[in-house]
Amino acid sequence: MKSLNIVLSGVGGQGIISLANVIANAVLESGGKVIVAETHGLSQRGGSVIVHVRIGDVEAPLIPPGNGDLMLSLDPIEAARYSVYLKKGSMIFVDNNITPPPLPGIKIPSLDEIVESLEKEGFDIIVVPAVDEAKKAGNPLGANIFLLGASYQTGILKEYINEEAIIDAIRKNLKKPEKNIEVFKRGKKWAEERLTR
Amino acid sequence: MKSLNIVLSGVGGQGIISLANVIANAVLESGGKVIVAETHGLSQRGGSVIVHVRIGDVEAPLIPPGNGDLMLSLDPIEAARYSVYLKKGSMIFVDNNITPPPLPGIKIPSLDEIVESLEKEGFDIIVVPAVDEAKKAGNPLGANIFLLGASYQTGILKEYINEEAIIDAIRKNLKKPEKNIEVFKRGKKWAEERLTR
Amino acid sequence: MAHREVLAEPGSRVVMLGNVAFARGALEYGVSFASAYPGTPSTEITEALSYASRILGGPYVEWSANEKVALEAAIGAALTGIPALASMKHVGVNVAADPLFSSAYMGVEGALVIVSADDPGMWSSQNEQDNRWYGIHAYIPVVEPAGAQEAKTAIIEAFKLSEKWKHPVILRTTTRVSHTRVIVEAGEIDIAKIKRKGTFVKNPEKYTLVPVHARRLREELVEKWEKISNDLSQNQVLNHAEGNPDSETLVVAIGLGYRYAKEILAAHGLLDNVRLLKLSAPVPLPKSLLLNEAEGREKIIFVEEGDPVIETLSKALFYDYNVRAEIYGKGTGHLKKTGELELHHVEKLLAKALELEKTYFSHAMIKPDIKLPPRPPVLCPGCPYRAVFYALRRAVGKARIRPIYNGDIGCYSLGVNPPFQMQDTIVEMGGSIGLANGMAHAQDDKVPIAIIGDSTFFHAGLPGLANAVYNRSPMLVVVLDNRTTAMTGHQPHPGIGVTARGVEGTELSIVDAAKGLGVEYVKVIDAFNIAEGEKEFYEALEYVKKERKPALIVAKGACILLALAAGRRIGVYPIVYRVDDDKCTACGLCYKAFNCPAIYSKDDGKAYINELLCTGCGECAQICPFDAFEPVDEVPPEWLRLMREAKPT
Amino acid sequence: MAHREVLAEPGSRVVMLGNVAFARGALEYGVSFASAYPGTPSTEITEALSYASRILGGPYVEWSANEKVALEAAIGAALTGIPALASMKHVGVNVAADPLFSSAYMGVEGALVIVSADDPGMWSSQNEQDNRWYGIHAYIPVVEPAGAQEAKTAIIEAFKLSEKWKHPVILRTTTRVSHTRVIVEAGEIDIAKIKRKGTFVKNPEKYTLVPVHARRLREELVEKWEKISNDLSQNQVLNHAEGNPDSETLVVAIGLGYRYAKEILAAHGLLDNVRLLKLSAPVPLPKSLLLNEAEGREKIIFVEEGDPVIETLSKALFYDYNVRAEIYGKGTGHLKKTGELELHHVEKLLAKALELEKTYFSHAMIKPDIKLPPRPPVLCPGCPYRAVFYALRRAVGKARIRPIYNGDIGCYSLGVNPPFQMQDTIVEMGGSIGLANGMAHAQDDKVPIAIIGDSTFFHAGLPGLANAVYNRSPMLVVVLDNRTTAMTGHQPHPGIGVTARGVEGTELSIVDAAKGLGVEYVKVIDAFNIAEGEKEFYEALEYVKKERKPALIVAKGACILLALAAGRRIGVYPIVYRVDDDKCTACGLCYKAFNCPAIYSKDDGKAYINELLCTGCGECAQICPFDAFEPVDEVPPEWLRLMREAKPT
Repeated sequence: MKSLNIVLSGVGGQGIISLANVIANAVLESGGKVIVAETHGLSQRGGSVIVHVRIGDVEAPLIPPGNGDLMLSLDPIEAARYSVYLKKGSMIFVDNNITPPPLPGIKIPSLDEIVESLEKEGFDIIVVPAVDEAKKAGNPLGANIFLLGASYQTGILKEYINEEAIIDAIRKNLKKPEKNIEVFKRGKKWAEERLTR
Repeated sequence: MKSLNIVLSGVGGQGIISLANVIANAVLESGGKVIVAETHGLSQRGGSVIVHVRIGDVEAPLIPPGNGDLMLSLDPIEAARYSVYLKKGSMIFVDNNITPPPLPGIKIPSLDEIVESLEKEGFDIIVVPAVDEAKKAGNPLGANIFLLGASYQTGILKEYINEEAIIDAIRKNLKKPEKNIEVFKRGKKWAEERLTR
Repeated sequence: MAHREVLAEPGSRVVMLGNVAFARGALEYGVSFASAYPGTPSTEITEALSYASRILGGPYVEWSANEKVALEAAIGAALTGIPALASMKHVGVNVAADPLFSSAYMGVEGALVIVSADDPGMWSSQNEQDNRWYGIHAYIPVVEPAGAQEAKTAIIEAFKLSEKWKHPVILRTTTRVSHTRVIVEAGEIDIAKIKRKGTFVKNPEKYTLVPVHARRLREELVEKWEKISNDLSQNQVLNHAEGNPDSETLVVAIGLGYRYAKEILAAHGLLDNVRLLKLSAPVPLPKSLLLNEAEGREKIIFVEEGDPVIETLSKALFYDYNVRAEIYGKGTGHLKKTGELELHHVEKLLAKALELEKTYFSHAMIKPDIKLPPRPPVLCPGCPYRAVFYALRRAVGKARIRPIYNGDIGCYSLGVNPPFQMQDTIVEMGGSIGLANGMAHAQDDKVPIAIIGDSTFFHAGLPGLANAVYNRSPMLVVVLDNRTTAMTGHQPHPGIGVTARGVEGTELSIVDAAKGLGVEYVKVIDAFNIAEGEKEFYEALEYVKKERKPALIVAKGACILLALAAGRRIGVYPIVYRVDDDKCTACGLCYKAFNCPAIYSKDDGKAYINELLCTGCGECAQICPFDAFEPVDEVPPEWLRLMREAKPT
Repeated sequence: MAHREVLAEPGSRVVMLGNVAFARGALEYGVSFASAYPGTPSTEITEALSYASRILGGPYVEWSANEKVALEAAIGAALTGIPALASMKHVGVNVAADPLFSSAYMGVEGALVIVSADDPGMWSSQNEQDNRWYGIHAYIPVVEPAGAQEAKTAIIEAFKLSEKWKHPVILRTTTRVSHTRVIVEAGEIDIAKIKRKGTFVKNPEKYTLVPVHARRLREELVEKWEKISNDLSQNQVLNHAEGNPDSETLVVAIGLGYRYAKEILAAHGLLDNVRLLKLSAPVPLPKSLLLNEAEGREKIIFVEEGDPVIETLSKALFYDYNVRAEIYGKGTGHLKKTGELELHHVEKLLAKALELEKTYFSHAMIKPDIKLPPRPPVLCPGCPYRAVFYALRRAVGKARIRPIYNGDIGCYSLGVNPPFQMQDTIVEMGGSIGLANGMAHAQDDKVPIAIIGDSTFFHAGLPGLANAVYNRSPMLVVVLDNRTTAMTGHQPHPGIGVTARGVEGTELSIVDAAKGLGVEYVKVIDAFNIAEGEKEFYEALEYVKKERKPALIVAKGACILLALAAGRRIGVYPIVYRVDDDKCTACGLCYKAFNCPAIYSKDDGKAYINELLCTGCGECAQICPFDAFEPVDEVPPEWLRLMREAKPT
């Protein structure tokens, strides 16, 4: 009954489903089992998006609230929104850019406020400059893969996914594969530097 | 639990529903209870038609097979077809004109064959020249009312319907009421002469 | 038909068709908006309301393009706060299913009653379906009157229920409720009420079913459902028990089933012996009433028309509440599941359950020993469709194609019978063009020819035609335009320009509609002109073969019954035809291959015309190879015009 | 989307969306005809088949005008003897309900599988409805895969079942089956099979549902139903029991419920302790299997997604057969009836029934103490609908009318949110025009404005529009023509002229269709031109007020995502806009009243544009009263053309 439950979150259009697909294919390449539950349709239009990735001995598509082991999020607000799906103490890799919902007259919390509230609940927040770093690497849409690289470095995924499998999955499933592989490696490197400090 | 069950039959367009409506209104005028179950829709297009008229202490719309007390029919074939609804020994008033179904290559039984087969089953068949007599009275569409007149003369309806009520019902519910009243009376007279011979 | 009795004097007792009693009940309640598409056995409800509207100036009544539009319009009206009625036959609810489901989520402001006229026994329908399932599926209560006797009361109660719960209510009637005439006592009609207009108050959280709202509304709906169930347990008008409270036997009699059960129990002198539970509002199941009545019984008998819907739900309920009785019903195989109920079926059920020995309604049937010819409904003498079928068949032969005749719902479905046999599929309203679309791409050895009526074209033909153009389906579409919805009794439709209220409407053109949807090959022919028809059908088929695209022909000619009626109104009458015995060769083409019901064969095989049946259409004169038919007098041009242009009033 | 993995090498293992696995299964079975109307969560099935058809040259695949036409076409295809698939979302089955019911009477020759993709939880739907009821109501078997893991197998079994019984089969999937990706092993595809054509053999006694045939078919249908029930009791692939045969507890796990039950039982180490009955073909209820497994148990637990359908039917069955167990399920209140199931809900049910103390999936939820703004989906930056809403609102103000905005299903439903709030009703596909029809006559203090998309117009708008012309409903119809079915992912439709197989189709014109249906006032506007829109809407509203008839305006402008994609293909890119700080007065109109998601407010209230989000539509430059917006470079005319004319490939 070994399993790893990953919550992916963000805003429609940020590449969450692509990220899930890369992870799933990497699990396949690594010889494992995987289930990915996606949100399609209306919510893609700039709405809040969550994708459930379940790896290992699992049957059902959705991670129950309080059962996720890890989150990768491309937006801090969405990270906070879907943190209910995580176990206490889980790691949350989140991009540092907030995309404000385009609703007139609403109050947007700051990154610090969000991080603080999550840390208070005992989560292990890693704020990642994924979008910025992906841009630097000439692949502004690669933030999702940068986050994957960063989280991979921590080792939490290693038991289920080989690094070569990720490289292979990127190659087979993404446009501009070489650029994305580069971004993945930068993500890893960033984490190595940042997290071992 | 006194009741009278009348089966009306014929071919779509012969005025069966009008006849039922006159009977029902006559029952109303006579202070009784009545239920009339009609066939509408497709079968009106020259098809076989049956209407159930139930008078007295009844609840349900349809006469069960073998339970009818009387039939008025504008076509001998249809009289035979729906005789399954009649009790043994019931009276059947039927016009003498057969309207052959317009199907290519079918065999049409003769009036005599039909009458014989019904008599063999113990029905009391009264063949009435209703269409012919109604024409003579200048009301070719009045055959239905002629049959009513003929059957009324036998007394079977009297317990439930007053003659004045029929006259009244014709007046209120049919076009050319005076001509139809005339036809009703002719029907009675015909029966008086024919049946008391 | 007018159904004038719908406006009977308050206090008077009149003979009324069940459907007219529904209309009367709606008026007495104060219905202010009524929409419908005609369909047996529902049509007379709206016909009667149409008559009332013309006399009283209200309510607003319309024949809609189809049942979906009718229900949408009624939902729109109900949201403005007035009571609305949408009437349709059972399969019409299929057409209207999409707004039906949504309506339960949104609720209503005024009241909304949806009549589903089911047709067990299929007197005039393509299938038998028990639309109480829709009530369960869509969470919409179902009122099911106990016969025509209760029609007026039941629709008033349905409106009250809808108003109270701000929820749509299905009124399920069946052929034997709708088309049964009984004596009805007329009540008061408040004319100001039926003429009133509503006002729309915005409430997007209720009326816009975007997911964020719909999720909340779903929760409320499921809660409301239980509350309505409780309410129905209390509704003594629709649901109540009678007879011996301590009987070991309970008869649960649903809708019309109550009449059957009651008459049989009365005949057997058992009315005071058993317990009889009348359920005229069975969905949602009035659980507490049912449990209360079921408790301690040894036998429970279910009498219902259609599927064993209430029996099934009740047994599930009984299971949960440990009611342990012997059950007798359709689900247990004690009552037949197909066709309509009759007294003897129900008596057999009761006799089995109650161990009755004598029977009153199950007499032996006497079948005279004679072979009777069938008498299916046929195309009327003078029907323009006969000429079209004839011309089309000749064109198909000439074009040397193998045809698939995709038929549809309307009088032309009678073309299935000999001699034409030119309806290979008849599925549902609009199915002609729809199936032809599939067959056009799924096979290529035959050419699909979709045959569809004018009213059906506007009802369900438009999207299918758009599809045929878009996906380039090689097929011929023949629109039989007889200027009315003929089969249901000559209602107008969008192609006629006459509305249900008798006020002027706009007349749509089938030709323009087809061209507007991109059909490149569109022609109109005179349905009564067989030579023209043959030529035009042939050319259209050649186009389809060559261009691999749809072609459409409108065959225009009035329903002969309409033409006759219009003629009577203005004193124009047809001239009947006769046979010239010298010319007739007894070939039989006219009474066999053409099969006009007014033409018979004499003993020598020569034709003769029954002048009582002849409508003077002149089709026979066109098809006779020997010119043996001739009118008995000069045919007035006015009559020829009526044959082409008559329409409903 | 292409979903290339649908053509994975035989023998390979690939990650596939449930819907793509359905497509793959259909191909492996040999499906030769597939029709659909897009709708979440069903769309990808047909997208994948469309891709396969383009590569392999078969099967025939089409996007139909609507689900009714799609099902009719598939019925037509199946009658020619080839296997056909019709796919739709749950509410699409409502649209297709009429042919659905008939199909059970007629049966099929090849095979016919109808996908109903239900959406519990309403991720992208106006309601939640459990379409297994349709199976029961219409006498059509329902196959319900146990998760995406079983998608491929289940659709193959559904086809086999259909072929064996010559009967349509509903494949009920749900969002979490369709939109879940799992590892699938690809089997062989026989290309000759999927490319084959059928041939139609006449059989009017089966295919023409006139009453005389339908009555016989009804009898046969009811008999067949029992036989299929027996067959499903034997079907070990779809329905089987596992675990301890002697357990006192039986878990009946239907469809996806099996995954929940299995994972929970595994976590609790109970897989070998209790008896687990997997039902992936629950309708008609496999009675003998169920009775066999239920016999002697003390507890029976039902796990199913949707309404307690199988639980209810099972309890009625148990009642008849004296099975006496304690039942736990939705019907007994042990499991919630709304929304979709999750592991913790099912664990709670099992914990209650099995008296489990420990839980593995029902952890306490951690909710950070911070107020988060909602993030509903919004109109994209550059969406032409934003400009239209803006122009329309101004015209309404100028015309001094009180509007009722009757909205519809499509991206424009997002207009319900602030700042526009210009969707007062959203009911179902086509409901805009339908409700406006009713409101036009039921009240007269406001003017109904029906807002409908291009794909929706061809899907369900035509009969409503015909009705509005016929019954003279004073209303404005605004057709938002963004050249695609945008919300479901940019499928083509009849107005585009591109078919699902990538071959040329015919492009229908909305303007011609409206004129063809008799609308006298029809205009086209450039959706991106706000001044023109305001003027034309104003004039149309004046016409409606004065003439008391419908007017229609087509606002044409491509979905900006389509334009961007088309531009990428040919190397044409938009020029983003920027704010001239000197001109900006911080009025906030652009980011508040106009609410473009690419425009933000700086701390001083002045606007700035996020250039990553800006699509260069230029709408902001039109609405700014101070001319503060300007493109950063010259806008290429080619881009302006794409904004108007881009369409799907």
